[in-house]
Amino acid sequence: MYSVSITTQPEILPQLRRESLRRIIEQGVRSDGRGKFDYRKIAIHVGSVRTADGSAIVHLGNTKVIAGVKVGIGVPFPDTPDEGALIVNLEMPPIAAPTIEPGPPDENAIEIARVVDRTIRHSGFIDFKSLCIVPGKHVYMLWVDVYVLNHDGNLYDAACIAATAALASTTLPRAVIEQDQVRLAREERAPLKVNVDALPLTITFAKVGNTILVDPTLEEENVCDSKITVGVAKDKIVAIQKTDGALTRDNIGQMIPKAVELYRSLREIVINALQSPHRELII
Amino acid sequence: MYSVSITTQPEILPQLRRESLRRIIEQGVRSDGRGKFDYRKIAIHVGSVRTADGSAIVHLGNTKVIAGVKVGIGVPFPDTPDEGALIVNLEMPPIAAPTIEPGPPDENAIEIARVVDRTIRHSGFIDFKSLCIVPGKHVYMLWVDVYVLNHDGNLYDAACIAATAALASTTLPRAVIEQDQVRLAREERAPLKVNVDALPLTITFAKVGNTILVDPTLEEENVCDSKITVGVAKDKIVAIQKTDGALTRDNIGQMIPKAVELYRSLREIVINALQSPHRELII
Amino acid sequence: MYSVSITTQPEILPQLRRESLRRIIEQGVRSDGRGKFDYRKIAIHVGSVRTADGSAIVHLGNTKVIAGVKVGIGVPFPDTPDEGALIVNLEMPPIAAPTIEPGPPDENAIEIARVVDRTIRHSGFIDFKSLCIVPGKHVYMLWVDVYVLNHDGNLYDAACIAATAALASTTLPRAVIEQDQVRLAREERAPLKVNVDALPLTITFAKVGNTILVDPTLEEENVCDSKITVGVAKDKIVAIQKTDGALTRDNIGQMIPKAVELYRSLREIVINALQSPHRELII
Amino acid sequence: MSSQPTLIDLSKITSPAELRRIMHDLAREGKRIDGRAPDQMRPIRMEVGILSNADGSALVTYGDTVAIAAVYGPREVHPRHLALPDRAILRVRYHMTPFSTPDERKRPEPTRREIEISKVIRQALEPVVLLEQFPRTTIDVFIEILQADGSTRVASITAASLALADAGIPMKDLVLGVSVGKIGDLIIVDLNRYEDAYGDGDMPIAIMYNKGLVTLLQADGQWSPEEIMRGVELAYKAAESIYRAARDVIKSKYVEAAKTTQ
Amino acid sequence: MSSQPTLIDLSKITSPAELRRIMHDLAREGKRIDGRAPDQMRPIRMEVGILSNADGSALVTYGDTVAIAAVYGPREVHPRHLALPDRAILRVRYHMTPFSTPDERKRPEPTRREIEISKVIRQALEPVVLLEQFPRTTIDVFIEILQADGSTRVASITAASLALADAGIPMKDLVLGVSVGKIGDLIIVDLNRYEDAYGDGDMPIAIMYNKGLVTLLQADGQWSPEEIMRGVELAYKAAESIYRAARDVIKSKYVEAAKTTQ
Amino acid sequence: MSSQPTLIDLSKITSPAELRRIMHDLAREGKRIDGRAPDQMRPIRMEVGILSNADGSALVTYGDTVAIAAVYGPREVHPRHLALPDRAILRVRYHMTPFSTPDERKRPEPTRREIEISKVIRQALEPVVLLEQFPRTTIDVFIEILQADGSTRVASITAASLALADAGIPMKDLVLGVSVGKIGDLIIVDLNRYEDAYGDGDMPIAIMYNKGLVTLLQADGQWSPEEIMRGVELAYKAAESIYRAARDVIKSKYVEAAKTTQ
Repeated sequence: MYSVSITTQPEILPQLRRESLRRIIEQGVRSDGRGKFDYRKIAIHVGSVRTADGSAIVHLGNTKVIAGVKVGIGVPFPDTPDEGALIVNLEMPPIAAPTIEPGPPDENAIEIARVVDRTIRHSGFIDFKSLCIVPGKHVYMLWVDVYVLNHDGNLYDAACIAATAALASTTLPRAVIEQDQVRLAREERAPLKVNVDALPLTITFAKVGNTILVDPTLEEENVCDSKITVGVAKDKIVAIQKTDGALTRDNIGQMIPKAVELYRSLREIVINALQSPHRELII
Repeated sequence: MYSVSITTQPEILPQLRRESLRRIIEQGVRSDGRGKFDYRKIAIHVGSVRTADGSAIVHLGNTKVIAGVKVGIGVPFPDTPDEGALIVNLEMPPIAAPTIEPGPPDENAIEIARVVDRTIRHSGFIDFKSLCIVPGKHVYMLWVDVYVLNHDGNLYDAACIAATAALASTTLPRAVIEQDQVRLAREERAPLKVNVDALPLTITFAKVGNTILVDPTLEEENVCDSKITVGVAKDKIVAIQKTDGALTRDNIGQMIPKAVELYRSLREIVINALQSPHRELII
Repeated sequence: MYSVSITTQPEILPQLRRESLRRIIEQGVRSDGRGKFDYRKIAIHVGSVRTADGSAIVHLGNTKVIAGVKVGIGVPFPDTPDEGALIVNLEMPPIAAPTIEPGPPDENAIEIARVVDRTIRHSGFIDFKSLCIVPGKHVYMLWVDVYVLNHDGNLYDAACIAATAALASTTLPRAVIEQDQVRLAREERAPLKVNVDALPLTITFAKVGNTILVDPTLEEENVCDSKITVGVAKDKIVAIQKTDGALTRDNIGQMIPKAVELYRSLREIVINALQSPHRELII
Repeated sequence: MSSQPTLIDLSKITSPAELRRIMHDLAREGKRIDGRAPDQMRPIRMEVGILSNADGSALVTYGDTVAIAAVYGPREVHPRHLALPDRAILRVRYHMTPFSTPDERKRPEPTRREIEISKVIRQALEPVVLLEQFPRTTIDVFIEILQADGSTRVASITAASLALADAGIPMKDLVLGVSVGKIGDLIIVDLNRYEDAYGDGDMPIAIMYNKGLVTLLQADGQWSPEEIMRGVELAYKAAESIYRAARDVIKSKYVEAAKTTQ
Repeated sequence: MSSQPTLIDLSKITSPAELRRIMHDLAREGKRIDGRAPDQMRPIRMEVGILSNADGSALVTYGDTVAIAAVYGPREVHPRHLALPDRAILRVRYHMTPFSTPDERKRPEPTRREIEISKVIRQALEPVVLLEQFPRTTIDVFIEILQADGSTRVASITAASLALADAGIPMKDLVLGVSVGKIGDLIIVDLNRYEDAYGDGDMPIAIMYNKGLVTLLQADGQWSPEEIMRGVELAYKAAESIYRAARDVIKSKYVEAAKTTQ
Repeated sequence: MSSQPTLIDLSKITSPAELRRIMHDLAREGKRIDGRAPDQMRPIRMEVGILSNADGSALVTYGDTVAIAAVYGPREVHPRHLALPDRAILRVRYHMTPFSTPDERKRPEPTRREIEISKVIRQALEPVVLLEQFPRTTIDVFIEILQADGSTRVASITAASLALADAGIPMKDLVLGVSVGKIGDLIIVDLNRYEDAYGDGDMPIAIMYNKGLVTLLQADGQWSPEEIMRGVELAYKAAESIYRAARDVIKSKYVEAAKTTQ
């Protein structure tokens, strides 16, 4: 459908099953035994995709995503002649879930990619000026492609961890200027400078009745009333995206500081992973 | 359907209603009380879209269209190195009628845009050579986008009035040449020179039985046998487009001079409107 | 369907008809009386499309295809800065068979075009270096468009004959270099140099039970178990493409030398046709 | 058979402006660059039954313009919701092959021009095809231009009419296409590509021969009302010769068919 | 009626950097480039029933931002498999016309930005529309931006609410849109295009007025948690004045309607 | 585990021409740039059940080429008219991720090459899957290439076979993929990207191991008929080792499964 956004039912759950799931969650019990503000087990493998200029494979419970960075050359935007560019793309190939048909990114994939993009862009993690080659003419382009391999909920946080970690592991090929042309010498490389202090991550909450949870599974997403993603960098909120449902002022007042708190421990996990790059490609 | 033109029924009218409508029209009576060669009430608001370089909002009875001109820079065609370009595009967004689905312009929208384009192009209204910046390299491009806001028949004439009036109200930003680049200084402007004498307009007739009408409503279009649009500029025919049905030689012999006659009064109305640009955007 | 390859039934033949057809073929009898390794009647009209830079119309029994070459200017690939380019495209317009809907080339059309492309590319028929105008900057592009006009089986061989013969009849317009631009002077022409010794052709076999046939009709293709196309140039195999079904090692061992043998007589026919270009466009 | 210009040597002309000037100078004397009289068609060639898969097919050439048409149907409509309960739909596609134009390769994807022409050809044919006889079906007319030397849409209409007749589709009349043009004050028929590109007006017309009705009428350029009417008259006159040729081709096909069935 | 900046003469500003600097200097004094107070909306205009074909329609302007919305439905869903058995679906399209932005023409094809905004607007409206009352149907909301001067998505939401009301679609509440932004430490409402482009943060919000719920919440830039909450408060406050204007327009429409039916 | 060339230091090679020359010089001595014997596969890694949502899944690496395959089905076909009354359809998609190739980012949209390969992989699998057992359904095989170092389509076929087995889809046989190539007169198996780009011929083959049938066979380059046959022989030989690895992985999966269900 040509750019019309349409109400969809995420998954047809029998009404009874749906109600019982919601009741259990509202009692503070999650089917995998987690507490309300616990993340699932996280595994991050950085740098294992040899053909990419930077990469990360992220497991968030059974959700699995892979992000690869490719460095290219481009022309800067007229209003930022001395800055490179970041392009985040997210694809949900049909391997990821039985409900996905092959096709270009739909509104959900586009929305996630754009929220991850904004989170990274506004964090100060990347110094876009360091990506300038010849002002007004040639700049580095960072293409971040995130592929969902297995979808078990909370694609936002998994995709953002993967994109951020892939960028942190990226090396820039040297730009060789020849006459008016620029080419990349892919055998000579320097690390992309990133500000790890301002590591950009998203924290996603789901609301079921009056209960608020973090890191929802697909099952939890399918029964929740509302969902919100908060992009955090250091102690700043750099992005918010409410998707389904409605929130009270109190909900917002509760989730925003909680996001900053959860960010700190999530950041630790990512930074640890960045320090031990992975040679073997493990899915 | 990939570029196949398909027979469609414009609207499913009950046979009885259809027949009664046709009978009344053949008796020379129109449901809105007009004579056969009367236009509906026309309102033209010129220059009220501030973000456009030229604009017009046209009401033709309940048909409402808006046209906006955007000036750009482009490369001339190899065979006319010293001429600028005109690009007319017409969109029928789904707000305009219950039958329209969102999508790129269909064959009807393309046809109207092309007839309006030809009418303007062959009229001598625009001096394409005055749009040259650097011969063979840089010329002005005039993008005319016509959006149908409410479709109650005779989109041809409404679109052509809107496009012509929008062009007449257009100002050209100054082109600044820097080395081999050209950019537009949008704060410095001069009016686009147009030849108002040769104001291009279309006159659209519908034929119901042996009766010929001008400016058909959507209801009249839905029951008519044939339809013809005649583009006029000054005393010349600059475009013809027969759409549905078949015409006799006599029909043509009657409509062509009638088009020239009706053109004169329509031209007056448009020229009056051009003299009083509108500041507030009224739909 | 977005890039998914789907099992299709080529044509729904009643089971009985299908079985009887197969039985007859397995007895070595073809409905048109040919021997197993006989081609249908071949007619090749070279050079009759005046608007093309090279052309051929090929009849292979009732299969009819037309190929036209258009010469353009392009930028060479970075890794072959002194070589021109060949682009083979095949279209199956809906005139060709009742089963074809209008649309861009599907997987079958793409596959045929790519096999014909590889056959020509690896044959040594075209000296790509002779298509260089200014190394690293401007080269000739040979666009070969093959249109299927009537589909009665074995599009591979018909398309390859047409593409090869069209290229052999091609004349290159002179490239005029002006400052940093190149344009084609279409009135001054020199023949494209081709190596007729290495004339690239494909030989297509169908397997029905244990019987192997060459040049299958559409009916034979619809009942066969397997199909294989072998690209030959001089005494070399330059392409292979197995499509349906499965082959034994022996099948391959039998077909490869048979392809080289059949190539010789097919090559004679094509070369004869090249020597008598056709002025009138006959379909 | 060639319609290459005979009055002047085009290869010696160095610019479009020069060609335009020469064309207008000739027109003042009532002449055309290829030596034709103003009301003279180029040589016409017509064949039917050229494609074995189609239910009907035809090739029509007007000089160096070559159009082929294939007709399939009446047959089932996919997707079904496009079908009409009281009559057949007509589906028409006009398409130019990439090698049909001089100069650059035309991309195979349909252009806005081709989309418009597909529509006006459909509307030129609808008034003659007895669609009511085949409710809920489609009759498909597919046209490919193999060579373009002006007047392609009108040659296509003639080809489509022949292909429909060849397919045995019942029709009220034959529709024939002819283009009319204007160079200076001279009104001409059957424009070639130079007359189309450098003339002062172009008016493609399709005529139902027996009923004398016009089913396609387009124009551009600059015409006085009186010139338009003169152009229409010329088109009717030219339609005569096209009609005779078409009728002969259809008749001989039927005679042929009758012979083979005897 | 104009929202042209009044405090400074934009035509004298030579670079984005200068504009940004001036904007921040003003912000330190609690001022904005167009002279508004931080919590002040631009002039708002609202009309309903502007399009005769639509079941409901509205025009909403926030300063120089102009959004029109049309509602069609509840009506049948095509293709059918998109229908839901227990409620209506909502279909929303947000689109910017090519001439709605300053500088270059915007291409008419939907951008990734428009696709995202169509989705968040749909999700801002779903919580209030009583979809369960119309199972197996669709309610379509189509929005066109005619002029863009910041805050287009939130003006669109207000326009959509009015158009839904105008169409007589039963709703639990009115949803009103307002944008909040940040220049330095100054939190402001209803961003114009300069504040959007050169400010430090943007937070579009949609509020169900009576229930006080937030149905759209997005943010970018850099905000402290406390600033976010201050921004939310400002949005609630701004929603008051938007609500009053909307209520008046709907009421007078009904009074009007009542009069004509008497 | 790395298949980085060991015989020569690629970083010291300055041009493709030089690499080609070195490769051919080595080939004359029966050697390859990564030190392998002509008939030697790169290290193979195989895993099944890696994706929890899919009905079956597998990862297969041939050296640095990494392919993952997921199988869904048998399941309902959408749209329905694609279903066949007497058997399941197979739907296959081969796709390369944008970061799977060295040098430039590959655009995510399917290329003509990927469309062709999806088709030949489908036709390589159809002869073994017992489609007749599941009329009116679809069995979907989706493949993503995560790293490409030559031989991606044949590694994909092996991965697809394992994923089908993992999904419990009944098959007549296992299909295994292997590429054969040619450098000068030397026939080699399992081409890496340099051998693919700078060799003289490439012949991807898929073999039904038990029945000894070939279900995929493509070739390009220049081969004598005799070299083709030698290449086919090498492929059969290489298929042995791939088969043993595949069989072991499937077996241990079943043993594992049996253990957990005990």
